[in-house]
Amino acid sequence: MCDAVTDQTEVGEILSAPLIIEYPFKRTTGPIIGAFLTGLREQVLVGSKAEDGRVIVPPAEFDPVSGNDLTELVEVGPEGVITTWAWVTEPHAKHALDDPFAWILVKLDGADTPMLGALKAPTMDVVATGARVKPVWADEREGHIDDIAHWVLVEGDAA
Amino acid sequence: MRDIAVISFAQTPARRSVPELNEVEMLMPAVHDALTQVDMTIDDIGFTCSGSTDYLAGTAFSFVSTLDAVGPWPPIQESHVEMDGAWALYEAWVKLQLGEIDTALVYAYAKSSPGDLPMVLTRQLDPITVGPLWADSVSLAALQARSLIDSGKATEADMAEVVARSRKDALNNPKAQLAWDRSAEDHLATDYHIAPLRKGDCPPITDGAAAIVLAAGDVARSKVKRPAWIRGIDHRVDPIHLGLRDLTVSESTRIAAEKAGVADGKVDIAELHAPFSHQELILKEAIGLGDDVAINPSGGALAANAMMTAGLIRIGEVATRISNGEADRGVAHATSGPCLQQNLVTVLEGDA
Amino acid sequence: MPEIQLPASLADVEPVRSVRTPAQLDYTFTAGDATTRFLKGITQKKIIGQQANPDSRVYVPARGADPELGAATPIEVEVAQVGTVTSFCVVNLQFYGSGMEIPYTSALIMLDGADLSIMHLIQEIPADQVRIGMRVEAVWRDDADIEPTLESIKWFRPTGEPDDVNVRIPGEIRGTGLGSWVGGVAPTELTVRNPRTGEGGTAEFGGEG
Amino acid sequence: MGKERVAVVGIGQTKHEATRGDVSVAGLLREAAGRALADAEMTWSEIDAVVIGKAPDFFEGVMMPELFLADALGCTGKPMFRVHTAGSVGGSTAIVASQLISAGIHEKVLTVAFEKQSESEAMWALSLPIPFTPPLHAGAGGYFAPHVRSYIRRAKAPDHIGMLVALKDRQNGLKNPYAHLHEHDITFDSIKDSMMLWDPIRYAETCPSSDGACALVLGSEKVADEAAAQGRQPAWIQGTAMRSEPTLSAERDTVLPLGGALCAADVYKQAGITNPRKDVDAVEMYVPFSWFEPMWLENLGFAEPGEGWKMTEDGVTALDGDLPVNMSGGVLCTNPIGASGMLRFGEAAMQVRGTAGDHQVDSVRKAVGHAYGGGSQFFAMWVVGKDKP
Repeated sequence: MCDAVTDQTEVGEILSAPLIIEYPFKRTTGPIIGAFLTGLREQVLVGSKAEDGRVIVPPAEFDPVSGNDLTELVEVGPEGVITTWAWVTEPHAKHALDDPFAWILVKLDGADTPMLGALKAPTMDVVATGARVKPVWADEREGHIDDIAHWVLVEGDAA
Repeated sequence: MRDIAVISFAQTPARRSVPELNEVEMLMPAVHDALTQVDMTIDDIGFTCSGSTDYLAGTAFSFVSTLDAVGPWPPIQESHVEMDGAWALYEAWVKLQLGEIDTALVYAYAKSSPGDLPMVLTRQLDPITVGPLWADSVSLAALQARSLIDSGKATEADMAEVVARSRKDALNNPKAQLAWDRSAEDHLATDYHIAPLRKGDCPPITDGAAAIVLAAGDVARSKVKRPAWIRGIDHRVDPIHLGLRDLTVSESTRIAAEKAGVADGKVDIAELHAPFSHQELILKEAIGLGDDVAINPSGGALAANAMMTAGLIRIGEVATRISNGEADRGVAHATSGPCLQQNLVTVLEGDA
Repeated sequence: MPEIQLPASLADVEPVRSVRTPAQLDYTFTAGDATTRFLKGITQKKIIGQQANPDSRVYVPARGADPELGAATPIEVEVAQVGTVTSFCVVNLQFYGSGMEIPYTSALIMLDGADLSIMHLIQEIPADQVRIGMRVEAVWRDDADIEPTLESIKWFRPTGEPDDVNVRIPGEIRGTGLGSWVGGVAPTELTVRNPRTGEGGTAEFGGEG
Repeated sequence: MGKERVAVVGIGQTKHEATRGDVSVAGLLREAAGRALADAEMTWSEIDAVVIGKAPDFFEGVMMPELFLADALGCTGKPMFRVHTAGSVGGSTAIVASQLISAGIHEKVLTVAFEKQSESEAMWALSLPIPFTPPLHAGAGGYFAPHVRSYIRRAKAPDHIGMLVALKDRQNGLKNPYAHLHEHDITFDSIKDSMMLWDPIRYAETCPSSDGACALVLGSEKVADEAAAQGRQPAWIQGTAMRSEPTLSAERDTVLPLGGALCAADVYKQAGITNPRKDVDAVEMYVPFSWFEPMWLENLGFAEPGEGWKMTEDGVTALDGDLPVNMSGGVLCTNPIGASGMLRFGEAAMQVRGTAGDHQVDSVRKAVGHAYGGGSQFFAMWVVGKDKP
């Protein structure tokens, strides 16, 4: 957000110190999210089929409308189209890409809802809603969302 | 429903950082001010409810020590929500409906300055499929803004008008953090921050606190000349995954506005908790506000956006304008979660 | 648990059941006014209590508000570095630091001049000889190692004075501790004195009225 | 104006374990909520609003996790509310949920409380290294142990009381299929011989750290009457109360906190209880360390100050005693922190509904659910009964 300097406070000798909150959380996935992560490890993208027939990616464990259990997983992608995007000029150290990149919501082929990813692109000008993209898989995959290293535009479809 | 009114409202000056005070020290003046305005102490309050969240400053159980600000001795009836103070007000309103007490104190506070707020807010996201990407709150809002622009419902120029008007209005708000008189064109001439958002489209990061006193019926009338009656209040939530929502609309806001009865009368003013400029446009449509409604005369969240507090402040801003006669009927809105996920709408009205 | 239908490509691979998602957030913590004033005292090897007004409780360390009055605590009062053990526990597991010899004693200590016990370590006496009522004194780190932290007091140790046989254990300090039912009579807010109004409190329940 | 009647018409809980490695956080919540809905013979879509409670977000490392759980809890387009009052939260969450009905706003409210402590660990989440803050030298047990010592001294209680409580609760837990700990071999001597962690608190007198969730479906009078007509006994809420006091103040009694006593006095008054020892048939109270049973017996008016331990010693609080306490095995057997209070409230409701299975007490007409949190400073209680209030 924007850091406007509108106030200058005389802090005096108020004590301050770094506080680091860090933990390697271990999350149990349950079968649906587990299957999604298994798929990432195997370079396969899956979504879950909702009661209204929509395919949701990442798979929802429960129907977003009725709340009922969802049980059917289907393969989607790996390519898809950008449904919206945002250009980051100054990536954060925690972001997957060091150079300016685009956040994208990408609707995979066969899916009805888009998922979030980071798109590697040389400039903002080549990114557009509707452009086709594909995942670039990490060399070492372990069943983690980071198994998708990032996304790239499909050649010849730079909007 | 029982007649319940906002009878006082206080807020600390919104600032980028308040390092010289801890949370209870920052909060106390707001609580004291709200009580003093109506000549009350905690002994006159039937129920106290607060809103805050531990993640902002990185301290677990932060609300436990901030409770000291009210002096809860002898023991009091009290509760806390890990939500914006607007929802604490909702809980207090429900409690007042039971008819057992006549007054309630509601407060909220946040120190966002200790952490890297947009990154801290990534901890709200699905912890397995989204959280590890560290998609910050500004980036997510930018995705929403792009959706809105792509849909043809709004342009960057429309967003710029919101920015220019809000910050200019904030010049009249002594508690505001970010105020200026710059044209929409000047704003559009600035660089993108996270495109399509410019820095000016984004809220400031704010430390601050606010408090409100609610009172029922005759107690309210005995304390203030023109109580701001809560005529309707409702809140709704959407799924968190952006892919499961049409980002160009706010369905949960629409339902809440309908249930709160916004359309039952003429709306003079609205205070909308729209942290990002394009969100005001989405909310305006969802609530069904016409062009004749004065939106965010305080400057809104673009002028000051203390987390957990900004929604409660919207209610206070509307109530103040009703109590002082500037408006007869107004709408206050609060939001929580990425891209307007959860929304609360309150309709306030003064006696004719 | 409902039966999950997997796509063929995942039918025969080992499923993922858990995932590590390490997260680090970096904050800059600021202590605020009351804590800073207390810790400034510590760096001068003084224990500074704070109170809201000359008649109100002395809190050590003050946390920013007198929790009974809901008021700031601008008045500074230096309290003694000796006090009385009001309760304690003996710890047999290594919870804290690495240098502590097990068992060690974690005690509530009412410093002379303060109205609320602090929690600190007791050393220089076998754990099984620590007593409620025992008089103890602060043992500071070497001057070079004094920092703005309560840990600059390494621990407390017995002074050798006779025990305070009249020590009031927590809740009985002011004699107002009978928060429960006496003689089958349900308690009310009036059981205790209201520090803002001075009202309430009965002699029977040990109030100051 | 006035209060509408409210009853518990559905109760569900998970199997509680140290690590529920088979379900996600959402799945854990759904297990409890699904059971509560099935018990109430309702579907997700019938629910008007959802009220969620849990203890600090740092346990799972998700900020305001109800936001990402909204669709899992069938909340899309509905009101969803998140309560946090430290350890008492499970109780206060149920109370807030009940008020949505008693205020006449909703008819059917689902309330869920949970903790999935295995995603991190309690020792980490409860002792973040906050700068300039005096350290707790020995975790939560180290905070409460001196207060237990104070109680023992004030009440002149014999040493074995804590062990008797632990034995009773762990044996009760054997009758509860959902309980985390099932210690079939437990004996008085095995408790006595267990490690003295925070003298005077032994390992076997200490609650475990659990993954688990509890859910209740609350209904209006109309909804509850329909359930009753179909043979499903509602647990009518006859009173609810909450009280808070400061953590660290000179006046307060950390052994028998005034807030706890005032909370009890308030809730009994609402429920028409004039003599709690006689009028109440069963109690589920929040006992994370065994000595809190006699402390709360005194604080909640079941015994005179200094006399609570005698009830424990005389077997009054046993499952077949005159005032059974913690029939489910209590927090000493199961402690998913955020859910622990709601489990107390839920067990009280099960007892009056007659659905507690092997740990059912005969002919319970009125039962008390109790939860506390923070440094014994936040209190939530309800009285539920077979009879309409």
